Amino acid sequence: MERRDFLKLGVLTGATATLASCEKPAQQLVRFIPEEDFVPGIATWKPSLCTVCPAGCGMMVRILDGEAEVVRNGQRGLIKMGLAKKLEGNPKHPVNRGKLCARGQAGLQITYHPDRVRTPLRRSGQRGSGVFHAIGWDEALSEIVVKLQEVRSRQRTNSIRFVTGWVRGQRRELINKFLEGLGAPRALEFEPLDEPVLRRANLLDFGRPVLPSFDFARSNYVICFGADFLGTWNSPVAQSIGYGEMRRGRPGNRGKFVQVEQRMSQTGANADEWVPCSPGTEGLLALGLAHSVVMEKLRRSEQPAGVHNRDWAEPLTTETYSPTEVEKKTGVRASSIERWAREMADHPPAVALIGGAALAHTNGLFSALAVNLLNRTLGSVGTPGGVFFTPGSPAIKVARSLSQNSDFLSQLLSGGFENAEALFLYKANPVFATPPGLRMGEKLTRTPFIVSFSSFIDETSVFADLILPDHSPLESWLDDVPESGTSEAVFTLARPVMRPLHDTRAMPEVVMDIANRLGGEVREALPWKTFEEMLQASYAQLARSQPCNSTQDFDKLWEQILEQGGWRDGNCQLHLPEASASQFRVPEFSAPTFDGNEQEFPFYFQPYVSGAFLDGSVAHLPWMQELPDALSTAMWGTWLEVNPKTAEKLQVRQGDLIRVRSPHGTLEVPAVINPGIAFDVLAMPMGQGHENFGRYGSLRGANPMRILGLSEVREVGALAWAATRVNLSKVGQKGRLVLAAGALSEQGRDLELR
Amino acid sequence: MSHRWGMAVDLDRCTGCSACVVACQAENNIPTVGEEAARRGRTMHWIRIERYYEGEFPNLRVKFQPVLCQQCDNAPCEPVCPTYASYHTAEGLNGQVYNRCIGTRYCANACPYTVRTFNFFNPVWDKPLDLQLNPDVSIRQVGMMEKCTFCVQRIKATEIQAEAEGRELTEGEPTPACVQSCAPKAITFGDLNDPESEVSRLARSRRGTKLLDELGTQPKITYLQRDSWDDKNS
Amino acid sequence: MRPERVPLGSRQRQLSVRLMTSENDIVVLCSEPDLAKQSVNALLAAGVRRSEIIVMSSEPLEEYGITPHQRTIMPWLVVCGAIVFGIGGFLLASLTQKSYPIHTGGMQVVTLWSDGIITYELTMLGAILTTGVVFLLTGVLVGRRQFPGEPEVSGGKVLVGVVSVPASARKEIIERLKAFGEVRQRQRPSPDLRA
Amino acid sequence: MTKTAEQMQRDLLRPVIETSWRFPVAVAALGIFVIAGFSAWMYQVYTGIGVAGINRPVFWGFYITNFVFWIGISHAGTLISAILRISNATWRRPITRCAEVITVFALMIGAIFPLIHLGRSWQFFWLAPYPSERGLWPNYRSPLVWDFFAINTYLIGSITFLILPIIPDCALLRDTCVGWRRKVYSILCLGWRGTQRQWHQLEAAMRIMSVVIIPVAVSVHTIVSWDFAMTPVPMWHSTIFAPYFVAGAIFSGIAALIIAMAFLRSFLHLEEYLNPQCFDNLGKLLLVMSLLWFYFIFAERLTTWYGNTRSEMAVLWLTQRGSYRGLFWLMLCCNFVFPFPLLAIKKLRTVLGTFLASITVVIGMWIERYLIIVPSLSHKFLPYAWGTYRPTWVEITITAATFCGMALLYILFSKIVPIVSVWELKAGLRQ
Repeated sequence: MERRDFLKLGVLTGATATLASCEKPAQQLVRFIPEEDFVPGIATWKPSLCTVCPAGCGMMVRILDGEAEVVRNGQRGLIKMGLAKKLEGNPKHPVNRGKLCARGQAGLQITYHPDRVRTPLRRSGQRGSGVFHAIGWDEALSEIVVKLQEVRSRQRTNSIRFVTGWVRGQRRELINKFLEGLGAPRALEFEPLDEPVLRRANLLDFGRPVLPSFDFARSNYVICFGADFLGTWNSPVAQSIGYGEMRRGRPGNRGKFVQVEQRMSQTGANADEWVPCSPGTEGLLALGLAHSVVMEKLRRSEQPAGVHNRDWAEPLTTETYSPTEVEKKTGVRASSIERWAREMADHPPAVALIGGAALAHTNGLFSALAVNLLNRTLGSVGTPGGVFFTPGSPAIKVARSLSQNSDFLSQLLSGGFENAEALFLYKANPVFATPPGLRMGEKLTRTPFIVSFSSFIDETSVFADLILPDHSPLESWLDDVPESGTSEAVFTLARPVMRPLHDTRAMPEVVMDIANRLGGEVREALPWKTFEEMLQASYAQLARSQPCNSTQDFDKLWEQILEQGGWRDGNCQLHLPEASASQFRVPEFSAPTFDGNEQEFPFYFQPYVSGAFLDGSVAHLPWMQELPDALSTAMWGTWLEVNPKTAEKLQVRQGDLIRVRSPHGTLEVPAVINPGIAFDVLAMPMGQGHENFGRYGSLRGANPMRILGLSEVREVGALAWAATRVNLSKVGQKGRLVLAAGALSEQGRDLELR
Repeated sequence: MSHRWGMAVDLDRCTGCSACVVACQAENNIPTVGEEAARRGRTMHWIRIERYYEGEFPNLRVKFQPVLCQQCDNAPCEPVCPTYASYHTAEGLNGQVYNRCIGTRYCANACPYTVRTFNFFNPVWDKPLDLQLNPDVSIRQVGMMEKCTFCVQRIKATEIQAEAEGRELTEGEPTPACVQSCAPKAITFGDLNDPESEVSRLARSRRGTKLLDELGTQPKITYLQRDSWDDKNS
Repeated sequence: MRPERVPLGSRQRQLSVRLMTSENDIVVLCSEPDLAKQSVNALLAAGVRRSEIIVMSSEPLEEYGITPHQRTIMPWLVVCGAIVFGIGGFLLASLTQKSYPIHTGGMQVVTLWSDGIITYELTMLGAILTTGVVFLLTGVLVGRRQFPGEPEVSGGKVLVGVVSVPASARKEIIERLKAFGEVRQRQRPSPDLRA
Repeated sequence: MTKTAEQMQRDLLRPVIETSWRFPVAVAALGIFVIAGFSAWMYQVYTGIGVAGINRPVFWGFYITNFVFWIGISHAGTLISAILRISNATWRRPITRCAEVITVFALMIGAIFPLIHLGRSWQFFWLAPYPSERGLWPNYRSPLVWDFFAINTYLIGSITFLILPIIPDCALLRDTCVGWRRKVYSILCLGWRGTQRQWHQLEAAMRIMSVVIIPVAVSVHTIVSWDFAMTPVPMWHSTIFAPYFVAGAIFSGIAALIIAMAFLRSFLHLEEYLNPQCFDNLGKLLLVMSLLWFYFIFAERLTTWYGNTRSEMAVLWLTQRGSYRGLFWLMLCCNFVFPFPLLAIKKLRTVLGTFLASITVVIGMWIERYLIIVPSLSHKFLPYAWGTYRPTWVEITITAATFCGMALLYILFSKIVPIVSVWELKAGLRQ
């Protein structure tokens, strides 16, 4: 009995004393001989990389010895081993420079999560019933091999599908090689946080379908359309670092920041000016600004960088983009548009960016192109304090699916993905993150054979026939090529920082094993024995390709790469193609259309990426569940944000349970009165409402995806997730709402006195 | 020379991203309490990001204000403790000796910043989540008061290291978890006895204020107020 | 009667003690305090000493002045007790603070203001305890068995008694007391026998 | 008074000697509640203080409210009877003892609450100054330690004050009773014989005690008030608290006394002794205290309102207009609006009138303590950290149990000792 209990008994009566002594004794377990030697109590720091979001930050992991209950060749027992205790940013990494966001740090709990899948599982109940039983690896692998051989014998390998989440670098390379060998199409990518619209726009304007990076540290003026770039968008840590410098990094020179959005995001909360414009007109506002900027520049007879011909400004000077005209559609005062334009002209470098809901309207592409145009008129493309693109290297492909045909969601929308013979799922949860209209569940039920590498039983893997649990990121070899957030090429590499806790295997090893067992071209396609070898090979290639490093002996370089957690190269800058006049075209404004008619559904429904759960992929972490939301300060649930005036009109009070109905379904969520949201907009965070995601994540809150329509972004084929209209009615009871904040404001008096 | 650890929080840099909250939770073995307890207001976070709306829609601004133990020089929490569980350390921190605490919760009432958290139950970590616990920080049991320590375990570690190497601590060597994780560098930590240190410099800033200064608790944390862009340019 | 009074007072009594004859108390149970007073006066008149007269009642009869107002040193003892405890309290507070010298909230180690409260409380405690103890010792416990009471006292009777009257004087005293109420004689082993 | 000493003695000793059916029933009923309360406490100790409704920022709730309330009630007896003894008011004679009994028991109950309230009740003795293996003495700067000393002093004092005058009555019982009772009482009376010397010493002791106990009583509730006033909490950090609390304590104390007397009167048939005159006099006292209480709360509120500091105004409006307004105005009615007419109008100042007034006052004073503690804590300086408080069944059970416990102890006591001091009454009869 513990000392505490003993002390208690001093006070307790005999009855309760017996209760105290009834505590279950720890079950006896065998002790394994440690597999590594360590100095007890001395922490070591090992580099790794963060896989929670696509930003691709580098991490340092604090390792201390501890006693863990693990499985070693089938037997459960205790072992002294190095355990990851804390995740911090890798100071050497150019993206996050030693910093790490809340979600990244909480990634630690993925490894230690009590509901992790600890052994291979085979489905024993109905599809989706979630009834599984443990099986051995051999059994599982041979089952897959048998299945694949059968498919191959029927020449149907081209209908084998491999759906991954965002996966870059050699893991993706490996999967594609594997599929190639099988004669199956490339892996499909499913990434709800992705910005396909922006990629398309950048492809059109700059010939590079990648997400942009920003040099906030040196810009004096930032205008952002809907992108939560300090919270969740693109590369938040890198952008936050830049933002801090922009505000206070340069003594006596504090950059200005204007945010345009309908619902105040965490980013918008930091703006000097926060501007709600009517949904879907962000692009028009950008053009209006561009117009005024051009006028201003003409007045001063300046020319933006990379513009040579005299009539570069011609298309913009038309009346249609004059502030007064723009005001009519956007609802933003003409005077302020002009003022901002002047300020931007006065305080170069000024940069504009767009993302989030602004791109999730049917006219998202227009908005993206418009903002690109604005950046050009500001002359902030590829210049200090402006927008630029992180260079890659020809040696290691930024192996990310940039072509539309490998985007899983757009395939679903275009009615693709039918009758797959076999489906492999890796780090993707489409059932949770797609609108009901896509019938993801049904499609999976129809698929004859599903293999999931998921570490958790979630909405998607619950449909799988086999679950082959992957190592947690901390337990596996990883590499990554950050797409944005840095001005130099960087290749992150991480070796396992701790031994596996459970009877899991790394996805690459499993795939290689399968390939081996299958034999034939599949085996040829993957000539390496281990994934480590494959990584080594690719980096050797990289080293050769780099004149700067070629002299160095590779083994040394390899050691150095492992020890500093990756490899960066300032030399191989990729220069942007000059923006020629021909590309300098003004996009045609097309009004956004919304799903649901205005009379029946008076409100715009705007889901947004939750600061704690992103798209929901980290909703199973207790730290994230109990992290108060930056603005609503809500925990452990979802909520719907309503403007105070609107709420007053509908007699909705804080915490009242509300029924939100769209043409596609209804949700019931508690209301949060939010002063920072337009009257006709209702906002709701993504990421909650899991039916099936561990003990902390399951059955709390609601999932906004459930009521979204299937409207697409024109000319892109991406889901326009902000283009649904809803109406709202009271249920007549209080909802499950947990708020950290006791008050909205400081009661009109500044608490700190000089 | 003896140290006097202090902090400066630049509200103009703080973006309210809450990285510090999780960093603190990970470093200091702060348990999660679950939905029901959270509803009762029993979350254990040692640092919180206070969110205050200023103005009316649409002319709205938000102030994010990270609030943690202010490590007051003249701390109301200290004299009221009947068992010296909360006391003043030689380096000027408001120490909290968990084993002395009998849970009168008097210090928490006396604290005007409401930064002390109390273990209403024994903390629980579902196995194997307990493997993430930091062995440098003791687990607090039911009935004990706890609060931000400026990551004293990190401070001590660096001090011992420096002593072993026979040198003075260098600027920015001891780094609390929140400071370490702050991307926009809103939080600065350092020695207030060293007039050259970054934190001392910021403490002297014209934007520098103390939280609830009127109470005379003499906090060691300086808050640098936000500027508005325009008056800088007028 | 002068000649008789002297022996009655001292010599013969000592003699009787020496002879170890059993001693005899005489008590009269008066129904009224006034009668008690008269009987006391009568006894005094008979030359019985005040110290040999005992009056018992079930309620205080001070206002009747049956026995003259006696001084008690109780208040002085109480003051002493209070002072002792007070000093003790102050020492406890200040010395223990010195034994664990800790500056909290920038206050000095020994804080007179708050120690004053401890001192005050313990002073009062001292006063209370001394009162209680002194009362128990002087009022209740001392000399309990010397002169037992009579049950009638609780019934409201006032008992006037004379301690160990020598045989010679007995008759006379009984005579004198008859007028005031029922007179009883009681045999009581002498102190020396008890010793 | 028409009765003779003998009748009086018989009447007053009857409740001790004869036992009606009511007695066991009452004891059983109350006992069940007390046991329930005790088990609730044990449940709390075993599970954790979290089973109570307290939270951040409201770290103190029902328990401290009860603590202050019961300590307040305890000011009934001793203070009143002491004052009356000194001023030698004759009408005190029948009521002094039932007053002093209230003091002792209320104090005992009140003193338990800090222990119930502790997060680690099993460590309560760390508050006491003793050379411990931890080499650590209590912090004499902490008002809680002051409480420890003050309450102990007051408890010892009021017990002494209660016991001294009981001794002669025990002697009385020794001579009246037979069988085991006689044995018991002959021990309890410490061999009291009623000699003039003994009476004299008793009077002297009581005179000293009366003088000593008054400042002690005042200091106790002063220090209780300082538990709050010493902390920088809105509307706590105020110099008015000490007298405000003392006044409130006496106020509620008198009310409790009147209630107790009213019950004794009807249940033990003591109509002639606890006569309307006593109620009338106490009623007047209560009236004075009610006015005094109103004066204090007015002064407190006005000062706060005039000072108009943000944090204090937040609490002020929270209680008067906000979510606590119902309780606040109820409190004002219970402590002033209802009792004032009942006590001011001579016609109404009957046994029933004073009884009703006292009931409202006791309720009102409990609410007052609640409103002093909870709103201030729930609205401290930083609005983000504002919170609310809801008691749980544990707190409610324990609270209810203490009221039953009080009644139980009172009944048992009046079974052992005549609740009205016989000898004092007889002495009074003589005059």
